[in-house]
Amino acid sequence: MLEVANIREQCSWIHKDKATATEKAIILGRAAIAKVQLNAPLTAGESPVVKRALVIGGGIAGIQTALDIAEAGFDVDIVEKQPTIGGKMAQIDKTFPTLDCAACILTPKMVECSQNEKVHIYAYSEVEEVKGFVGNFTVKIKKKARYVDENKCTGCGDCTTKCPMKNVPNEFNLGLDTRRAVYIPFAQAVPKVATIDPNYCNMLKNGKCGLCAKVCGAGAIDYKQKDQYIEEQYGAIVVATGYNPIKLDKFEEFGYSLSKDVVTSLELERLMNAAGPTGGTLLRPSDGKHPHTIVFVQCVGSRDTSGCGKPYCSKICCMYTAKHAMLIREKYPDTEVYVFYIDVRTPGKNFDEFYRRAVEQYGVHYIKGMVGKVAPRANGKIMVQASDLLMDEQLHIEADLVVLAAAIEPDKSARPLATMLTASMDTNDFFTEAHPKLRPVESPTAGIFLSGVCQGPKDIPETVSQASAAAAKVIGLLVKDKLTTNPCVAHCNELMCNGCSSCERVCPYGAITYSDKEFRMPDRTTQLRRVASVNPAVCQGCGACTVACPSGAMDLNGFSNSQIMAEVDAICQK
Amino acid sequence: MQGMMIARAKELLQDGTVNRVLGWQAGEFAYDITPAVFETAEELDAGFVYNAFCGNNLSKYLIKETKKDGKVLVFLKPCDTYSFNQLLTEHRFDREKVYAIGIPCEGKTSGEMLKAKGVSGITGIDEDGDSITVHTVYGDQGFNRSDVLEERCLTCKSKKHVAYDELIGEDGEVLDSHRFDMVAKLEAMTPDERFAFWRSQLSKCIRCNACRNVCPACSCEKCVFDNPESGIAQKAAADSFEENMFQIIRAFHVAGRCTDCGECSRA
Amino acid sequence: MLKISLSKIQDLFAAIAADEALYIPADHAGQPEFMRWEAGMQMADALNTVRSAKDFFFPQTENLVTFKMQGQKIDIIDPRSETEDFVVFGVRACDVRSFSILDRVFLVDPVDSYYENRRKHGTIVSMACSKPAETCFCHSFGIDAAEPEGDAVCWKTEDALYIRANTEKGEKLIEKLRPVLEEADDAPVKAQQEQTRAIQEKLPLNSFTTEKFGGDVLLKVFNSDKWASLSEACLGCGTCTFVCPTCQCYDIRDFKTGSGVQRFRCWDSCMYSDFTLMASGNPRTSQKERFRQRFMHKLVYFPANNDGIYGCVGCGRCLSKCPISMNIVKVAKCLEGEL
Amino acid sequence: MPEVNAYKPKIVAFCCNWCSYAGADLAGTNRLNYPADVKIIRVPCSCRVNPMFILRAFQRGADGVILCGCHPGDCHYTTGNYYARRRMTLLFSMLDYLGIEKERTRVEWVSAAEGAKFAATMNEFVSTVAALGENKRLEDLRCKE
Repeated sequence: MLEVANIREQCSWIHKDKATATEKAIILGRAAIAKVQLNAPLTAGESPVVKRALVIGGGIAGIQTALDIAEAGFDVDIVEKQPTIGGKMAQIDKTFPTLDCAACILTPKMVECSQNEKVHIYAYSEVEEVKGFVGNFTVKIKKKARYVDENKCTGCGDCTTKCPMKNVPNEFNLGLDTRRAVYIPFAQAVPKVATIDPNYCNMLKNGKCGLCAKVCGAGAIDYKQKDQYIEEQYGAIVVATGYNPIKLDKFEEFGYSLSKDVVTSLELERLMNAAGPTGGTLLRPSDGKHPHTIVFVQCVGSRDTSGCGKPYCSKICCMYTAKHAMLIREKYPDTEVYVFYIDVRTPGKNFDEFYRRAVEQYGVHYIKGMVGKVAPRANGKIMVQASDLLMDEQLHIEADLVVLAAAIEPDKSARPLATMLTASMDTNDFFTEAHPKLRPVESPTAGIFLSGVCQGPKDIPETVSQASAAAAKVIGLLVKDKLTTNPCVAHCNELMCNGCSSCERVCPYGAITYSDKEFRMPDRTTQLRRVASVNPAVCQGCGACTVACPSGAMDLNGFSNSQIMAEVDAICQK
Repeated sequence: MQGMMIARAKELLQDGTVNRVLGWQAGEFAYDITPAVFETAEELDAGFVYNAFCGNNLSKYLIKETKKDGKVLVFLKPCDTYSFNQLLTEHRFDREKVYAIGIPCEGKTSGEMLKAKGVSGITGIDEDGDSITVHTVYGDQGFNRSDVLEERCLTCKSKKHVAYDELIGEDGEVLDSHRFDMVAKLEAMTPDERFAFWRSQLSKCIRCNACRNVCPACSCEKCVFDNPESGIAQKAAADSFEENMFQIIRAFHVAGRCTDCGECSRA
Repeated sequence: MLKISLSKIQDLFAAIAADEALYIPADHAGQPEFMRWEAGMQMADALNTVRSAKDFFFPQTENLVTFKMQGQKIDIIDPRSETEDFVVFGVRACDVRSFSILDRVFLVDPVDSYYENRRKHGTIVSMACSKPAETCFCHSFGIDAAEPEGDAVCWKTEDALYIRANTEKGEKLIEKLRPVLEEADDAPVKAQQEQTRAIQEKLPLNSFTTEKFGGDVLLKVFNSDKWASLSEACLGCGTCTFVCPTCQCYDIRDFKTGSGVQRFRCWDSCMYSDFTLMASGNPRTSQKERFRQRFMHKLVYFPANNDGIYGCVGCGRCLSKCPISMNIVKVAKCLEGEL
Repeated sequence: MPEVNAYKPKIVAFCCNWCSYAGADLAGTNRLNYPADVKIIRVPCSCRVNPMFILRAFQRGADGVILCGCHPGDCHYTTGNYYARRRMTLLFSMLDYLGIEKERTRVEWVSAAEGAKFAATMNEFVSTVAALGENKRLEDLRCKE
């Protein structure tokens, strides 16, 4: 039996007056004694562990986590909502600070995922429902209809060239070019399987066409395919849902919606990528001409306390902007590049050196100051009004292309997912970690782990290290055959329970279930009553149910009603 | 109305739909109606009543009645159907074992209300639409029904049934009631005035528990006030704190579950 | 016979209250209750108070003993200080009779000294009824509402209050009040009594009697199968026991004050599930048994042990206060058919 | 010198194990002073605090009760602090409705990192309650003897 009277941090260290501090220490001691007298032995329970992990999100974070888990010999499933894994990294051209090609380092990992027999990919799928608890989650996965049989499709791409619906915006290239209604997002997609977009396909919409079925040599096209639901058991779940750039419609001053030549940094990645809409030549989206003056605007929506954007720093923008500026100056030395920044933040190995190179070696004009207005001109130029805070002067730059470093935000699917997982989130929809310093890859909900930007903005190296860390945590969990559970759990006094479900409704873990039980009543009759029972393996011991229970049938081990009241009494005693 | 109800109850007993009927039974005087269970047509003829004094909300009895074998027929006034649903969401009885008939209600009155008007020595009461004639040993007195309505009926929130298997008579509408007028008045007071008001009201409490036991939301197997381990068990309020405490805790327990049936104010 | 004009009644109250506490029925937040008289307080006209007058001798809660802990030391403190003398004014005939019923419980060996102490210091001034209600049935127990017992008795007519002493205590009180009272003829009192008795003839419960329960009927009543249906609607709320002038069950409890224990007793009710709770549970396991206990006690057990005196005075409080209108009259009428 | 007979309010603080209790520890580590009248009771989550505990504290002579939990959205148990907030809003408005000064009760969100906020909150709360004086309305006289 143990109780602690906190007389150091909460007494002697704060109260200067010895007499009052001593008096308080006595009271705190008295309260602890009152509580310990009512202590009951706590016994931890045990629960089995299902030796399979689920990774939600198939970007670099999810891929790395899955591969590491598989490496340790455990089965792991990746659920990816897009038709292919790869995530944002697949869209990126080059990576900082080494400037190697993103696809070159990512695609081998994607292929490894598809070939590792321990890894199973549910692409074009979403998590629908999560039940259970650490070591024993039951997850319902919705496999959306592709209208293409994954097992038959060879990925030859014949259908994607024959489809008559040509003007579908290509989301992989962020709408900078078009694709067909049946498509493979990019050449190295995994799984390399075509997908029919039901929003554009004439056959699915109107029942007319059927061209793709005719050209498909493998006979893989299936217009009657339905969404499929799969239920699977997992011991651990890793969240790797990633991010998106924010929408810029609230930032009218930057003219994003006014001119095609005001682009986001991610769009610039595609414009510079060899597999992108321009085949790797940097051209203005409006007229296809070479831009000669390019203005980069940093912190668009980041560190924004006005309410339009995000209050946090998106962390990666300083570095990728330096990368973009450097690449442009390298490839097109006749181009003037201006970067407007609030601060340049370059913490990371070789990061500051990288930024210094951009400034010193590549002659990128870094100007401390914020852009006030971006206005397209009739002559196709874009007028950028800005202030140079160091020189204290107003600048007017006539640019050909403006690149906005839009803030990043967690993917919209994260919030409903957090609810399903009962994992907590902060006000910005980033998942919270169990401890900001000491348990950074675990969610406070046992058995839920965090990988990548879903936990907070980070770059690729950091994402990969966190992904591996999460994998290590998962492996540590899965190697156990049984888990000891928290002994401070709620329990129900069935004789007093009304079966009213009040506790069930407040339990964040679904730990409370009801059953009809036979009771021998004092008048020697037998009665069937609906009573609650707590699954000690699931209960985390928050105590919400104990307060919700109208009859006081629920109590919490280690923090029982009588114990807390004894403390109250002891404290208030004269 | 009473005739129609008896007739329908007899039919349902006859065809085996239900085994028992939960209704009201006349008493010694014209107004002291008691909830009762009837098992045969003869019992119904002999004792079943439905009049302006049948205020009791029968829904809470379903907890006990559905524990028995067979199905029970219950008559529910509009306000009772709200409690009925609340009990149902709390799994307090088995819906399958209940046949509910919604009956209209024009507001109830009670012996207490008449007595509050100074009536004593009641020997009989006649109802005729909106007027009520009370015969007493001291002579007859006439009242408008609206003048002797129970307090809760003055602020009736709904004449619409929200749960039933069948209805006898017309269903009404949800009303625009004035049930929060008093609250508004209290909220306008200073804390000192409010405290004085509540002390005066609560000091009337004799902790007889009638409010709790009559309340359809208070259906715990064991109330915290009866459980010595809860730390707040009381039988009779020992001092002003306990008087306050009982009412605060009870109010808190039924918060969000109260259906404004007003049984407590009647008790 | 002495009298005082109603217009001067406050003088009478003031004279009584001069050296002892005076309680009269008065309005308490809309309800008639016995209240400590203060100058100007009007006497309520109501037939009866919500709570009975038993509170004065057997209060709802009463401290028995206090244990005070200081370090290793425990002090035992008797909270009783000599109770001040008090007068309860305006007690109805039924309530007055209830005191003699309570006396049979509390003043027999072993004497309840708390009760005895209060009883010694209290003087009862009763008030004859002139307007009995339909719920009244005191005459069933041989009580004359027009001629109540008590240390002194009053009659209130249109314009005056007539008063007469019944006991030594009453004599003493009237002696003290002599200066504000005047001699009077008892004709108006006689007239009022006759009128009251005539009204009683007409009351619905006039013919109600419990005499059938006086004989050797214990097992017959106890085993009656009527109890099940009679108790069917009972909520077990205990209102009847708390308003009853003769219910005398109490529970002794300890309250931890933080620095010790205060042992107190409070009214209990046979209607409660934790009534007579023992380690083995409550011997009366269902509401039917608890319901039966109350009426068996009043109608059968009490008379069997107390020279045929019933544990009821016919005040009618339970008739009007029961939320489901189940009461001793209905029970007795239902069961007497079997006897 | 402190006044000898100055009125010392009794304050009970219920602190969530995951945030404000650690916040109070942090205040201690940083030697941030707040009145010794505040006594902390550790609970696993703010939602563990039964309104009964608060009434009990007032009964036993507390002059003020403060409940500290995690910031909205940061609850270790996902939603506990929301329950606490709803329950306390209800309880406090009911106490207010009964005429008990609402300044005697408070809910405050203090994270494990907010030692300074913890100390500041306590300083402020204690002075508010001290200004109101003794709790006379919800006390049980039996506990005062």
